[in-house]
Amino acid sequence: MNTVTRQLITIVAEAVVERRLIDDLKACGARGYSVGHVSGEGATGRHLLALNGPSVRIESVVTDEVAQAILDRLARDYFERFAVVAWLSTVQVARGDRF
Amino acid sequence: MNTVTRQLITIVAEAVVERRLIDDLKACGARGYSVGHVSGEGATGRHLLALNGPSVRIESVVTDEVAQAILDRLARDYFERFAVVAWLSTVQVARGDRF
Amino acid sequence: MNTVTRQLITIVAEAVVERRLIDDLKACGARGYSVGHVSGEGATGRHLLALNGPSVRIESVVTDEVAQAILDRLARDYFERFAVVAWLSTVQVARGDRF
Amino acid sequence: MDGAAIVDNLLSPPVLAFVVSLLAALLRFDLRLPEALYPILSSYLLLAIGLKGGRALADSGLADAWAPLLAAAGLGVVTPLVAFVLLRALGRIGRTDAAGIAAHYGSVSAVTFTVIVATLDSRGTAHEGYMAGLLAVLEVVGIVVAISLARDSSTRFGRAVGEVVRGRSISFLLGGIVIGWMAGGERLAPVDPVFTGLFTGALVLFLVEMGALAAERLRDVRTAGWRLAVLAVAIPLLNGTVGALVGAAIGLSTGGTAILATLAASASYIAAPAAVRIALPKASPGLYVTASLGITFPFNLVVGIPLYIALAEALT
Amino acid sequence: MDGAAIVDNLLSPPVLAFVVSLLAALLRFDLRLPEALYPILSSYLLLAIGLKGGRALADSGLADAWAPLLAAAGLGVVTPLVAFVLLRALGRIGRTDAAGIAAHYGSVSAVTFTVIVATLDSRGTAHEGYMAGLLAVLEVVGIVVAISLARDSSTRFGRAVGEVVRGRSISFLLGGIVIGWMAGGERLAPVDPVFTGLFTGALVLFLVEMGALAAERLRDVRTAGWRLAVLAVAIPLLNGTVGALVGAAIGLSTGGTAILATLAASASYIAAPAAVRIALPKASPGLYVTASLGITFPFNLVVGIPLYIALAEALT
Amino acid sequence: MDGAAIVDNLLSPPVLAFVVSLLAALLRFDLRLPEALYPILSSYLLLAIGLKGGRALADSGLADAWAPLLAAAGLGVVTPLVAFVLLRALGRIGRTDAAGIAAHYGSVSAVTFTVIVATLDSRGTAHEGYMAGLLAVLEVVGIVVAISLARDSSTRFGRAVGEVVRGRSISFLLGGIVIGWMAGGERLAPVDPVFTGLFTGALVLFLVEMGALAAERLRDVRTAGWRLAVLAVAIPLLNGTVGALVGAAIGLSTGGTAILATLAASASYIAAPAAVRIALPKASPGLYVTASLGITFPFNLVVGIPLYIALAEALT
Ligand SMILES: Nc1ncnc2c1ncn2[C@@H]1O[C@H](COP(=O)(O)O)[C@@H](O)[C@H]1O
Ligand SMILES: Nc1ncnc2c1ncn2[C@@H]1O[C@H](COP(=O)(O)O)[C@@H](O)[C@H]1O
Ligand SMILES: Nc1ncnc2c1ncn2[C@@H]1O[C@H](COP(=O)(O)O)[C@@H](O)[C@H]1O
Ligand code: NA
Ligand code: NA
Ligand code: NA
Repeated sequence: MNTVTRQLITIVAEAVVERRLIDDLKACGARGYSVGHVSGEGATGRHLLALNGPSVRIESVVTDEVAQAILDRLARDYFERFAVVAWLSTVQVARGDRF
Repeated sequence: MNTVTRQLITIVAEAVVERRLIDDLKACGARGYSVGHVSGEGATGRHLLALNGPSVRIESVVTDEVAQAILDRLARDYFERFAVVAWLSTVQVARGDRF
Repeated sequence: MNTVTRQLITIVAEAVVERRLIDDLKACGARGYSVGHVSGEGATGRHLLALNGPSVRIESVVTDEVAQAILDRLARDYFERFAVVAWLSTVQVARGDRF
Repeated sequence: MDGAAIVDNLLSPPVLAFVVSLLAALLRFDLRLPEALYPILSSYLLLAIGLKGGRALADSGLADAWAPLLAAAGLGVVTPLVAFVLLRALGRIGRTDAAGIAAHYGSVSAVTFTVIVATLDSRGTAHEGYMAGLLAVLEVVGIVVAISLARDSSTRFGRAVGEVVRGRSISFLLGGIVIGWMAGGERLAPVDPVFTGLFTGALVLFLVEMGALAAERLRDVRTAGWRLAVLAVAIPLLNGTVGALVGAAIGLSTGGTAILATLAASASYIAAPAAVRIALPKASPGLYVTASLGITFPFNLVVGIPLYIALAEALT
Repeated sequence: MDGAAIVDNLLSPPVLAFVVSLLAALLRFDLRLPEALYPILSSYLLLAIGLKGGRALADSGLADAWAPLLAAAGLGVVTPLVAFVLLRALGRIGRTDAAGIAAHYGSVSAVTFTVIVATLDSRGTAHEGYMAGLLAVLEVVGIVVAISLARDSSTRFGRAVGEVVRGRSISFLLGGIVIGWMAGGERLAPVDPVFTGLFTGALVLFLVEMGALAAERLRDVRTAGWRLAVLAVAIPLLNGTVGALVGAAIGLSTGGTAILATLAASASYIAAPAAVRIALPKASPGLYVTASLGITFPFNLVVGIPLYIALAEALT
Repeated sequence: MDGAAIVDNLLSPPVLAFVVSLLAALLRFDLRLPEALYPILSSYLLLAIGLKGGRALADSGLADAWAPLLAAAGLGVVTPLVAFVLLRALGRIGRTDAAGIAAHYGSVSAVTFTVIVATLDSRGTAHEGYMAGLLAVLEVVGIVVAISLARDSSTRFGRAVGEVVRGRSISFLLGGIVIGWMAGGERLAPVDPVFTGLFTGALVLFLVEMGALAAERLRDVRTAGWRLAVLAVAIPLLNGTVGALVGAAIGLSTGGTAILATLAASASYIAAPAAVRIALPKASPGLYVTASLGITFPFNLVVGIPLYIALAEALT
């Protein structure tokens, strides 16, 4: 099976931004994503945002350019306002044309 | 702690194939796996398969050969029929003999 | 967006150790983590521990040193006693000072 | 039947809940039940239906049930064939897709069954106790027949059948029947507050969710095409009539005849989509789910049920 | 009102469940409901309140409801302004944070509403059927007013309002009102075991969870400061008095006046936190959630409700 | 006791639901409850038991409860020792594993308690109100004693005990007792539809799930060995007899004696597995869960309960 290299971006975010984060992912060029639920702790207080529901963990396999665009968008619109954390890792996928 | 290199294969798949996908993972040589639930969007329509339950996100740490065998199996039996997406990434594990 | 390299440690563990595992993560220097729920199979029998609730999947982005310290702690206090599996992967993050 | 019967049906809390929720969803209000509640309600409703049926069986015995069971099996063969032929001939739909859709019409909707039972109960119309058993039979036979129509080498036929037969919905239905039948009426009294008292209210909650699900599917009708939309009304009317005629012919009561008509007319949207997805992965869910859940289900709930009751009253 | 009324209120199962659970949480006992139950109970309670209100409307008609609806809208404007001014002047709290907190006092707590209704019902005190409608109105207006006070360029105002109006809590409330109103009393009888019979018990379960949530927030009071703590008692007392005066002025019954006072006094901790988070992300949740859920909610439940009832009795 | 009592017990809806579900699971039918329902039902049942007990306490007072509480603590010491000695001597089981299993027999099964209470209630046999309190005491003492038997340096003993005492099952039980006791019978009337009316039905649903869980464990009996299988029947018989003798000796009613016997005989499969996993991680779950949930639990439900009732009738 031939594979190609792509970026996996994983975003953990407080519940209220789920909808708009997904809209922004798509606007940046992501063609697919998966969303799960997590709880956790970070710089923001632990239970403070839990009233609005569990955090979302969104992951999306994308090209380098799209990954970069998403990170830029997060930095511009999210990092300073919301409890959002993100990381990139390099992955191999089959059917490279789909991502 | 000494670590060795392995492959982490992550598979997101529509609910109905969970059972057989796990059987196939084992048949290809995976010795462990974890399953969580996600929702998401991709090439298939969004809500179309949700009636059958949330998608599964399966991950398994395996050797390179097993990872390759699983990808081949996915390409042969799943990619054209079901809503299934997969990616590989390189990970370090302790207790290499267990994976 | 400038990014820096960090380690992502992912731990899958039986339910009963969640609380103390998180305490240990923090003690080793992790400054954030996310917890989801999974089921799965490995060296331990499948359903044997499920009575105590679903397994947890904890992930934490940390520095190399912290990752190493966590792995050592797992090897010392967990691997031989509990159903616990862990792997490391290399990730890129923005805002490196937060991890 | 006249307009009053339809209005009366429409204002019954379960149907009203469905319609209000469907409209709310189209207006983008968030009237979705919490995720965890949907499977809880569906298991509960199936178990409650089974208990009720089993308890009735304990009173009346199985002696009279054989003819209806055979008739149900027969309907399980006829109704998907009717659907298949119409979909191929008038709907211009390919073999695999037609089989996939036909499986949905061959099988049944347990919720539609539940609503007709609740409706008959609220009118005080009696019906045979073993109808819940027919539900279980019909749920399986129709799917199997329709999938056979299109299976190819890649079809995992046995697996699909096995998964339907032992799946959650048949298991809860049969489990309820066995418990109800063995315990019998008197011993079940302490569980009546749960399995009888809460029944209609639980159905209302369930239909709140179904309204939102149907609304989502309704949006896809345009893509699915008007031919399919018309057939998704015509097939239940035809199959419902066949069911009513068969019910009357084998001597069912008015209530029983109305139920058999409704079963024949109804389309599955739980067991069938999963089975068809496994056995016929190339059939398009965009067609079969839209037809069964987006059109036939609302149609049966709002218009079909009073119609099948009227038909049963005319025939028995 | 005398001490007996407070003790009496305290020993009613819902309030008692809340207090026991709050104490248990402070003692670190694990009296948390299973995660899935919280959203189930909250949807159920809202739908049940709506049904009850809609059914009462079907009996009494909407003719008398216009003045109260206008009054509610007025309270939705006045109560957050009262809060905002006090928070700025006496609380020494910045503009954005003050607006964020004020939004919570402008909006309402559906659970507090539910408890006062259950209390009045258990005493046999009648109240107007359309109060559930006022709940829906107040839930929205107060949030909108308060957010307007502090919006800046980055505020996604329209989005926040849209999300509140079509959010789950308004949707279930309105959905229930419409279903109850269209079906009317008699047709709803089969669903009474669920929506009336289970009501108080479900409320008890819900308050078990609320106790644990309030205890968590109570721990943050020290960080939030004593000024805010005092205002989180003063604001509901002031707003509750305004509500009672308005209720009496527009001719509401004793029960209706007590409810309007409670609505005005109560602070939202479901719709408002989400809306404020979206519209005013820079307002600190550590302040607004602590005030509304950690202090005002327990205060209203234990002391406020008997007080507002006594006030209503004095004024009507 | 005769065969009729066993058949009668077997046909009661909760036991029947358990047996049907166990058989269904062995035949690989999917009669599993939706995941979210299990913790909801278990919290509900514990709270309901607690409320019932607390309410009875409010009527009768605690004056007579001291002897039974002491007796329960004594049983909490004796029953795990009996189990430990038998497992070591006859079962040829290692120290750590024997202690792990003994902890399960020292603690209690709340569901078995619930079934005996429901059985006595349905027969109209009275019992003391404070038995729910004994359940809470026994749940803890037995675990603590057994874990002490095998603790080594790595055992986090305090942590394990703390987690059991403040864990969900004790918390809900005690929470219910406190609420029931403070509110008293009359004030609890509005919550009766939930906490009394739904009780047996909820128990039936819960036992549907327990049947599937027991079936899974039953499959491991072969691996666990026949010695353990025999002891998993002998230990409850022995401990149940001790419990009945103690109950009669301290002057409990027939119902109370039957309950104490059942508590002594029952094995925990919720609190104990978690506590043992933490305190004795090297004890094998394959042994203790199989014994307690795979054998003792079904045995007590189907054969033990009618036996302990007969014993209590003979002794009191
Ligand atoms: N280092 C980390 N590794 C994994 N998840 C994290 C980390 N830091 C924060 N998170 C997650 O991101 C959420 C928001 O983080 P924060 O904005 O730091 O409060 C937390 O609740 C965690 O679920
Ligand atoms: N690029 C992607 N990144 C992450 N998850 C994806 C991606 N594409 C698809 N998925 C997931 O895989 C499921 C099936 O995808 P598809 O077969 O493209 O419809 C979707 O519902 C998503 O949950
Ligand atoms: N190779 C693996 N890949 C992913 N998850 C695993 C793997 N092995 C074990 N697990 C997870 O870790 C849990 C405990 O594993 P074990 O200690 O091997 O029983 C399992 O239940 C799985 O959820
Ligand atoms: Na049909
Ligand atoms: Na207010
Ligand atoms: Na015991």
